[in-house]
Amino acid sequence: MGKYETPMLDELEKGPWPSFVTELKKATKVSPMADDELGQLEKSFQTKRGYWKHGGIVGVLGYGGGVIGRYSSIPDEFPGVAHFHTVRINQTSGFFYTAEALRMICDIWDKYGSGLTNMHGSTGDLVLLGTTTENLEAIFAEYSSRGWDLGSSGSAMRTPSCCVGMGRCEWACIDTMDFTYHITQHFQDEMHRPAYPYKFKIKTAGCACDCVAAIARADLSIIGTWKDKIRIDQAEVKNYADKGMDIQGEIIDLCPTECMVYDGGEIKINDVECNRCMHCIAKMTKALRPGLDKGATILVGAKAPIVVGSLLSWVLIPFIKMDPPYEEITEKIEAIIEWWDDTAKPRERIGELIEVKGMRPLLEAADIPPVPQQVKEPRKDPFFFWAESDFDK
Amino acid sequence: MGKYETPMLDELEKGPWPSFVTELKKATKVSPMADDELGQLEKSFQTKRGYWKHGGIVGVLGYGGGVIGRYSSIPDEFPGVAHFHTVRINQTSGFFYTAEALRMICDIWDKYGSGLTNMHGSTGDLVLLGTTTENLEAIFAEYSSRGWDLGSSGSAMRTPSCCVGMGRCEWACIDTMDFTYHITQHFQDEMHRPAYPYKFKIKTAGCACDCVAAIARADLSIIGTWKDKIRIDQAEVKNYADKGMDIQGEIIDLCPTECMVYDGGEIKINDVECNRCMHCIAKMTKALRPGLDKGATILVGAKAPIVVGSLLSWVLIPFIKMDPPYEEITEKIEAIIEWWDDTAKPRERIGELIEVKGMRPLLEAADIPPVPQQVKEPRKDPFFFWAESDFDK
Amino acid sequence: MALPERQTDIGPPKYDAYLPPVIKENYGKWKYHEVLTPGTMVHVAEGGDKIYTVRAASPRILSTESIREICDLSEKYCDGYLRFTTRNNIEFLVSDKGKIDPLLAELKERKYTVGGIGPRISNVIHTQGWVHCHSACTDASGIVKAMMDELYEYFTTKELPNKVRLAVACCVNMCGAVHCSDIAVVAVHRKAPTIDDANVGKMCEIPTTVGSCPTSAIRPNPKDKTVVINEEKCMYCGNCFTVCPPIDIHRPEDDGVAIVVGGKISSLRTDPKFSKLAIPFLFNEPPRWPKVVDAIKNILETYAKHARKHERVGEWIERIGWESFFKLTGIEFTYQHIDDFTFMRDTLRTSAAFKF
Amino acid sequence: MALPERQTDIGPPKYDAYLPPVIKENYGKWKYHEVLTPGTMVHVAEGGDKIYTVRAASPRILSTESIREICDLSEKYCDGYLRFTTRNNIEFLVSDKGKIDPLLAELKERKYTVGGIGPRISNVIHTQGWVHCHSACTDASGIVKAMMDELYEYFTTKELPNKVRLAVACCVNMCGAVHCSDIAVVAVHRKAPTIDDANVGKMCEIPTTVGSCPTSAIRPNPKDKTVVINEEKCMYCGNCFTVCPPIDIHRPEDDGVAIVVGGKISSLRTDPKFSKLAIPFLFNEPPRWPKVVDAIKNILETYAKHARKHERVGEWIERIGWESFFKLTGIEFTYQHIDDFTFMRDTLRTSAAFKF
Ligand code: SRM
Ligand code: SRM
Ligand code: SRM
Ligand code: SRM
Ligand code: SF4
Ligand code: SF4
Ligand code: SF4
Ligand code: SF4
Ligand code: SF4
Ligand code: SF4
Ligand code: SF4
Ligand code: SF4
Repeated sequence: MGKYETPMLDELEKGPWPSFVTELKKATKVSPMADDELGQLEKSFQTKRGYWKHGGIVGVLGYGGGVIGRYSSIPDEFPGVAHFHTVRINQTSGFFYTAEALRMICDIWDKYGSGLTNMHGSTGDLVLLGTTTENLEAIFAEYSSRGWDLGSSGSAMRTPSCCVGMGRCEWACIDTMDFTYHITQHFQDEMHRPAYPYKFKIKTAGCACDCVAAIARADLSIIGTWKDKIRIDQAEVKNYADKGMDIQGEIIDLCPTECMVYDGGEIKINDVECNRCMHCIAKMTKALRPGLDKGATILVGAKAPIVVGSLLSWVLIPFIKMDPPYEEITEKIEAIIEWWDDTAKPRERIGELIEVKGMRPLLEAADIPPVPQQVKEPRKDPFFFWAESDFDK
Repeated sequence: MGKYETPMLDELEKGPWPSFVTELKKATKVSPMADDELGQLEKSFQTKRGYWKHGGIVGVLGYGGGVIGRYSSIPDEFPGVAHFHTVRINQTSGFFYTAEALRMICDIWDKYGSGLTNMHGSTGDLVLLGTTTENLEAIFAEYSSRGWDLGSSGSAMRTPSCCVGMGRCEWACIDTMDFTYHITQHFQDEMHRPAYPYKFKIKTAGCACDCVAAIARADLSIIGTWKDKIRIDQAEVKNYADKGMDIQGEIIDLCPTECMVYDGGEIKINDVECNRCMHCIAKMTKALRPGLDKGATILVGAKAPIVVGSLLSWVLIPFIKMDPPYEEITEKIEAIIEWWDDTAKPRERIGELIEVKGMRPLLEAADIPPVPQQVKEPRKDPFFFWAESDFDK
Repeated sequence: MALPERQTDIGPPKYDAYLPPVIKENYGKWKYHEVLTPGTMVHVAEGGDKIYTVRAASPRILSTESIREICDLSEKYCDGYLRFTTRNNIEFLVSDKGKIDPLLAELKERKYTVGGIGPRISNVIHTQGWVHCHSACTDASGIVKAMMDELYEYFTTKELPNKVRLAVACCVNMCGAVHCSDIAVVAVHRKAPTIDDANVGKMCEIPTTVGSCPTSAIRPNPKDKTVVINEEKCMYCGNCFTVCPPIDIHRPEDDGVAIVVGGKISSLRTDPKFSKLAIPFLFNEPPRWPKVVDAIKNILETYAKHARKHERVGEWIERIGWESFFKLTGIEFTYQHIDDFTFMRDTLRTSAAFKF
Repeated sequence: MALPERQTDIGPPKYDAYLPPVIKENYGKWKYHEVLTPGTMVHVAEGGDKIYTVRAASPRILSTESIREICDLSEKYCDGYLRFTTRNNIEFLVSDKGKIDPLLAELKERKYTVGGIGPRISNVIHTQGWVHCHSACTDASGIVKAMMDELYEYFTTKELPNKVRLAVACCVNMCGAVHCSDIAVVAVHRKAPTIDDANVGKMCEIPTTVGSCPTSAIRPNPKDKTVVINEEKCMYCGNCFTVCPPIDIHRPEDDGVAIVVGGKISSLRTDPKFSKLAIPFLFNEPPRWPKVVDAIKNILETYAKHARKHERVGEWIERIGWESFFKLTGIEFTYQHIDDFTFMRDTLRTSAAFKF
């Protein structure tokens, strides 16, 4: 038995799904902080409320982020969590690890922290859950000397993340992992020294499946796609049919653009009408593959609902090539961020700023032409602005 | 040749479509006002701008509306249109007339006005186009003594109007013409003495075809519908097939709810899933008919785009019976208007008010329960209000 | 000459006095209808009675002389009964089948335009324009005449995939149903109003004028007893001009019209839809607005060529996607097409799936 | 004990150091994959090489002890290679086919939960809750554990029409992807915050506090050096509490969660969608939130029963209509469901066509 009685939490050790309570208990072997975490959490369960205070700003020298300050509001009762800060370690692209690397991470964390982690945080970081202010410098020195840096927090470029992409997926139209590594390195200063109006997130998915939810939770969402024709292997089409797939019902009838036909033998696709939604490819992966002229769609603006409702990202650049050294895309991203950085009020995300200013200033600033792909439909109202430059034409 | 040279307008007497210029010219035989109207219009065509001034308030004794004051901004040049007011005569339900009645209307108008009309104005009135302030009382006496009243203008109940409905349409689920007559009589005072925050329009259509565009341009849109099953005459289904109709392609495949099947012989409808869109009935009128448990859907809020964009009306009451003497529906309409009248700022239409206040206060004021039929989809954001009364439950 | 005694609040005469006997008898008992030709149809009652309708176009502006002519025709062929449609056409209500052909013959002789029934273009909803409205930024009747001369056959004979509802609004007040039309024209300004400062103080209430601006582009200039317009914020709606005459929004050389498409009112198959911007600006070119007419014809004929049977313009566009609409029609996509007004959020594309 | 020398701005280590050799060799050259069981799949490269994946659930909160155990397993069966998914599952990357069954056996023995691949439920995206966040209005890990115990089979075996993505957000900041989830829980307050007036002056900047309120519900009370909240306007977002600690939004007895449904992130077939409100409120009932779990199960099973193959929850609801969703699930429709926020306009029904 631990330091505190935890009848309610104990209830959550029952049942087949892996239990976070068991994890908390395991950590008590490493650090007494975990005991107090457990005790305070039991109290939360009993009283139906949290006991954490607003974070004062804590961090490591020369960095403005990467650590979230957290203090118990009842430190007398639970002194072990009087300080209980989280440390965000920048994960690898695609969350690939070796046992060796993870053990090293654990060793250091056991030494300085609670023994608790989040694998991973919602933004992507490897999150170390609970340490004290005085340990922060040591933790940073230990990790950074071994090649691991802090992730990000505050009004900064946030830790970019991506889907597994070319690492283990046949549909990756772009190298999500390599690009994410590139862009993370490119924005090191902006990640570690918050100087933006607010947070800025970049997420990269290899195709329209969007396995990293880029379109829903990144200020800049990069999604792989192609421009030419879907590649078809008719022999495999036949195999699917032979194995009993209802190709008409499951594929053709669900194609949103009605651009496919199946005559019982072959599938034909009118690629001009295809919107590259990925449905047919996903459900017939042996027979259908993305085209070969690959690149990405760049979207901007997604965010959580505070204050005027959630946003999904909006298409900004329908197609851009994404080959190393990523010059064009990096320039575009810089131009986009520069416009936001110069124009936004404090705590204004880029999506919110676009809602206030309209798309035009951003398109002009980043030298992106207006194209119908940017809209679901054109405007409805007859109230539109004209610039002097429009009259010259 | 008329009083003025009108080379540009003359151009519009050419071509097969009936020419409004010819009408203007015909009117010059009746009144010299029409001459000046023609002359000023030619000048507008030449200079690409209008020459009308804002109306001062003009009208007939005891009425606050029904006449639109209009003055030329260049009366010295075109003295015949120095005053050129329009008189709105309340049309009949369904725009039915006899030759006798129309001739009477023409006779009086020739006597006092320009000889020009609009058959009809966009709201529905029979519009008499162009007279002087001093003639207004006479015009009113002549028409009203013969049983015709003025229509409406200003911040008032506007002249209600409707589709032909039971008068000549097999799909009318409600008696649009009779109800429009009833509601026009009911709101005489509100029509003639503007005392509302702004205009209020009622339009009534017999079915979802909405041949009077109620849903797009009436603050209160009444649209006929039914609750039970579509009536099917299978013999007529067969007739359509025999005559070569592609029932599968034209009807079944276009049914939005996929609730119809056709086996080559009979049509079967899963009426619970039918949303009563009218497509199948409209395209197979001999075979399919609306059900027998008829009534109307009441929607509110449509308006033109000034200031924050156009609105289409929103469903308020999914189904209400509409049989004479129309007690329940009349009470509901009164409650709806009363809420608006009590709550709106000047020049705030009911749709705009709902956007500011939300639907709830209106539903509560008019004693209408919240039902899913009122929404396309529930809210997205997690920011919703609670009233004390919600906690009692 | 003594005037007859006025009555008040009597409302319109009751409709039933104006119904032909066959309608009165079969009121609410109609069973089905058949479209016989593009301009004629018959409605058949439960009991077998029939009413024939002959529809003729009207320029909506009618002189009393023309109304009298219509009355004569209705007496000759329809026992004096007739009606107007909600789109301002004239409907002759013929009870006697034998009178249809003679009526059609006389209409032809008198150069009436018969048609507009079924899957084609009917009359164009439009409002006052330069004929009678101070707010007008184009002439409605003029554009309608010019376009219908060109689209004439789509009223009288040619079939389309479904009805195509056209409209013209002479300013952004949009007194017609432009905002939900298949193809429509709406007149727009493109520059901020000019101010006759000397008269503002005399003729306008400054607070009302400032308050009239939906974008808060107007601020008072108390020193000179006038107002100042921030041109960056002005979206040329003309509201200020309506409340304060010395503010002039008319700029004949810069004014013109926009073309909007894809609206729909009926609930058949798909929900009613707003019209959306297709062409942000074409100059006013009276008397025949050739570029406007061409643009409308191009859109109409692209629709006619590509849409499926029963598809309205908006349904067709939504099926193929707006990016295909711009491609097929060859219309240029501009900054103005991208919504930046109150409801831009729901019109921007939030999907990785679209056509190139 | 001397610390090693710190480095700055080095970024994360390059990913390629952590890729199994077969992945390195076939990077970007994968041809297809096959789902072998609900917890295993194989990816096959152009040249025929294969990588097997075994997926195991994780509570996301992992102790270093558990991470070490996972490391041991990965060394035993995967040459030390492993990864985590974007939904926080553990993926063992097996190069040697022969090691799959032994791995599965050992995972079973150690009570790991294997599954989550293909058309079923995967791990639940969730965030800190009472475990670590000051803003939390419920506990995320607790709800997740309670619901996944109940929905366990949908992770390990049972098929659904398509993937069903679940999420829990512990406050309206929504650090997960709740706003686009098939079924999700978001914690909400229902009453305006209370104010400890005595401390506001000491601890808060009044203008910042006033400015923090999105609905302008807060005004200063300079006399008493505090602020006043207009309860009518407050929508309980908690923003003021974040900037000013003496304002307390927590009301344990009135707090709880809402359930939202029908969101989607992928662009397959239909556009990504926001989740919409299904149930506006259920009380916090730790440790097992039985009503929340029941409600989610009801929605899930109604979907499983009625949706077509490949239809996501939101696609199913949009096909049948929200009115049918409420009918089929038996969920009560309330005032709270009707949008009255910034974008209500586009969510109200503007059509005469709907189901009763
Ligand atoms: C740790 C993490 C949740 C988790 O358990 O995974 C997290 C935790 C917090 N988020 Fe978050 N957010 C986390 C990912 C997100 C995401 C998802 C994402 O990044 O993909 C979102 C939604 C996307 C977005 O950015 O809009 C998110 C939207 C917010 C917001 C709302 C921002 C907005 O503009 O609407 C806030 C509020 C704020 O910034 O003041 C917020 C604020 C917070 C704070 C800092 C609130 C606070 O002061 O306590 C939380 C710190 C909790 C703690 O105890 O550490 N968090 N936050 C995630 C970061 C871990 C990581 O670095 O990997
Ligand atoms: C005559 C008519 C157009 C026509 O040629 O048919 C008309 C003409 C005027 N309308 Fe209208 N509106 C007419 C139907 C409409 C409609 C359509 C309808 O009623 O079905 C609308 C759109 C629906 C709506 O109400 O929103 C309409 C929306 C407006 C608006 C915008 C109102 C708004 O809330 O957005 C204004 C501006 C205003 O009220 O200040 C307006 C204002 C005006 C004024 C009074 C502007 C003015 O001060 O000059 C116009 C008088 C012109 C004149 O010379 O008589 N008119 N107006 C229509 C009335 C005839 C009749 O009584 O039958
Ligand atoms: C006479 C009139 C009603 C009146 O009270 O005056 C009328 C009469 C009929 N309409 Fe209509 N509609 C009339 C205006 C409308 C309007 C309003 C408008 O255009 O402003 C609409 C809504 C338009 C829209 O959706 O944008 C309208 C949408 C329909 C529809 C739906 C078409 C569709 O598929 O979306 C039908 C059904 C059909 O055509 O199959 C219909 C069908 C009919 C039928 C067949 C109904 C019947 O059984 O009698 C009538 C003859 C059809 C025809 O003209 O082709 N009527 N109809 C109106 C004639 C206007 C004109 O002169 O052309
Ligand atoms: C491993 C992972 C990527 C990663 O970098 O970690 C991944 C991997 C795969 N995804 Fe995914 N997806 C992963 C998160 C996602 C997400 C993001 C999320 O859930 O937050 C999405 C978007 C969800 C949404 O739309 O709401 C996602 C939507 C898809 C879809 C689209 C399904 C649909 O019909 O809408 C497919 C295609 C399919 O399943 O047919 C797909 C397909 C796949 C394939 C088959 C791709 C491939 O060929 O390798 C992979 C195995 C599928 C499986 O798990 O059933 N993946 N996938 C993520 C596993 C998370 C987990 O632990 O379960
Ligand atoms: S987003 Fe596309 S490329 Fe990336 S893992 Fe998912 S399916 Fe593969
Ligand atoms: S990717 Fe989507 S749109 Fe293209 S063919 Fe396949 S299912 Fe159709
Ligand atoms: S709205 Fe319906 S009832 Fe009225 S005329 Fe049109 S089709 Fe007939
Ligand atoms: S009325 Fe519409 S929804 Fe109902 S069966 Fe006919 S086509 Fe289908
Ligand atoms: S649309 Fe404008 S210009 Fe035309 S009648 Fe209406 S208010 Fe006048
Ligand atoms: S035209 Fe409209 S937007 Fe411009 S200043 Fe006047 S009222 Fe404001
Ligand atoms: S959702 Fe709210 S409570 Fe949960 S981690 Fe994010 S900020 Fe904290
Ligand atoms: S909880 Fe939100 S809405 Fe309520 S007063 Fe605080 S900031 Fe304003």
